[in-house]
Amino acid sequence: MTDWLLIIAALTLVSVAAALWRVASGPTTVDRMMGAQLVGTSGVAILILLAPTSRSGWAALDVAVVLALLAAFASIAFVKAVSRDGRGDPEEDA
Amino acid sequence: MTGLETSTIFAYCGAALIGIGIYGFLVRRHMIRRLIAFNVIGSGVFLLFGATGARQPDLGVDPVPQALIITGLVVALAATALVVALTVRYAHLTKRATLREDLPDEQGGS
Amino acid sequence: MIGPAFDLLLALIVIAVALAATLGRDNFGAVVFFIVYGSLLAVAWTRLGAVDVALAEAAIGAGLTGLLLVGALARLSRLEVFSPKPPGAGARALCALTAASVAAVVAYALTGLDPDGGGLTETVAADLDRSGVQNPVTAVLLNFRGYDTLLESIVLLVVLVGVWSLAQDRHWGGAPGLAQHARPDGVLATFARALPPIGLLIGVYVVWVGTSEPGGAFQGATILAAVWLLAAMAGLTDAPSVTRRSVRVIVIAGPALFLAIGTVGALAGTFLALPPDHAKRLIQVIEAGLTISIAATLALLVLGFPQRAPP
Amino acid sequence: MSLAALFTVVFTSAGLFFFIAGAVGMIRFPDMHSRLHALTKADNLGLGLIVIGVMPQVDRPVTALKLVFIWALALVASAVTAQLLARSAAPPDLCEDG
Repeated sequence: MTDWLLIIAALTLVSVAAALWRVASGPTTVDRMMGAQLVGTSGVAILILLAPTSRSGWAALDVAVVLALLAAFASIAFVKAVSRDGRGDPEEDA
Repeated sequence: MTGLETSTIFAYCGAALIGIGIYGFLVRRHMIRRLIAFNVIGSGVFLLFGATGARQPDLGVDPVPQALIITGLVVALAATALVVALTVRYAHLTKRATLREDLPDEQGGS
Repeated sequence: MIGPAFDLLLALIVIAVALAATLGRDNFGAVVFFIVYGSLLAVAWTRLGAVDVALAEAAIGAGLTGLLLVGALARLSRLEVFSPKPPGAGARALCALTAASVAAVVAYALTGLDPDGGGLTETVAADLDRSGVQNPVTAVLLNFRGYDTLLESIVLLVVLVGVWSLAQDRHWGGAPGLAQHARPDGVLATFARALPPIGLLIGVYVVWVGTSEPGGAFQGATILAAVWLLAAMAGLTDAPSVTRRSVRVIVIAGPALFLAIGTVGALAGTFLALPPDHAKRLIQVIEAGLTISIAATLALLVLGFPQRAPP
Repeated sequence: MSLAALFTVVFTSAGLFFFIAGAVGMIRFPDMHSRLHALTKADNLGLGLIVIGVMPQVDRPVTALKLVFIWALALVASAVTAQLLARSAAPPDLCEDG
């Protein structure tokens, strides 16, 4: 079972790497910003798959909790910074 | 360290990251880019340090390097915040995010 | 066999992402790749079994650093800063050669390491009973090497003074950063109202389990700082003026408490030595104080120097 | 193979399928809003399936609760990101209350 979970985790990692091509090529800044959300979700998935195989046991799950909690923060900082006056939010601008 | 173990792989990965960070630090002129490169060097050192402390797989990572790395991560964040503040203030004053020494001659550098 | 294959793949992707973050042409893309890099390193630390470090890396690399750099780059591009061309091919080749030789020397040094070097793991394990906690990393941070942690908390204070010193005279006494606002019934404001209780719970949990399982004051404080910054970004709360006494007391309280307990230890024998019978209680008190101070300091550091005139 | 192991194999494979689908969408879709859709929907379904798949392997019930909690957090984070990023990139006349 450990091997199986590692294989799935490795393949998820490959799919992340492929999707990172979009972060590198853009073209828009929002396309690039998606990279943060991408590793947020996929990183959590990989950590969940690694937790049962980890030498430190299920404690690794706490890392996934932290990553999931903070996944949206960089995107929020981004949308605030690119809003009309640099400190608003996109819904006000609409 | 040789062989194909988790600790060996990440120790060499740390060595490569140090090299990449040094190259970026030397070549990049935008201060934020240089800051990122500096942080890559730092995390390469941390990874190397942590991985060499995990040479005996059954013992896990040595807690002393782990504690020092956690301290180092927080200090690196503080240093990053200081550089960001300096860069923003510098850009306010000069409209540049590049140090004067890094400017080519025709653009007013020394 | 699958384990090393996964590690090798992860290491290669980490290196590729680091290359993209340092060499990519687009500045904004570089910042995003650096956030990606932080998250992937958290996975690498988990694979190594260093969950304490993985927690710190996830909270700092994927959380606070992202907030800091995205905000900074946006501010700089708003100022329309001028960016120069990269150096010529000759200079770049020389830099590449320098960087590659440093990496090669470090890698060569690794080949000479004793493969069975155990380090201090057993030394720490032998004294763990007298440290008051079961997590060896917390034992090192707050008991065996308390000096480091005390000095680190003071370094954070010094950096805060440094950042604040950059304020213009007319802004001194104002609140740090810019006044934020958002649509009160919007997605962002709703998220920023719903998340802080959960974030507070997770932050306190990470500090609390730190005595027996991976976690601790630094990781918990980083989470708390990030969650407070979310509320500030949504305009739900605002940073207090940098001259307010309560701000000063909060950022100093943790290090002061640590120093006070250390001094009591000095009177009883050794500076910063915790008596084994009371070690657990004392570590919990120090961690609680440090968590509050570090969380406040980190949040203030990310906000930056005062940019508003005092009201 | 035990029933629990079979369950894990089936659900984690299904989860992986959606992660790959999300990555393909990220790369192939023609415009930014479709790509955002691929990222924030497919990946979350994939994560949910992986959470369900890992569930039989847990050591104690509270770990299973933690897994569900992580998924809920990731769902909320994705939903918020999708909304805000899409809004910040949308032309003003497309927003219904614009």
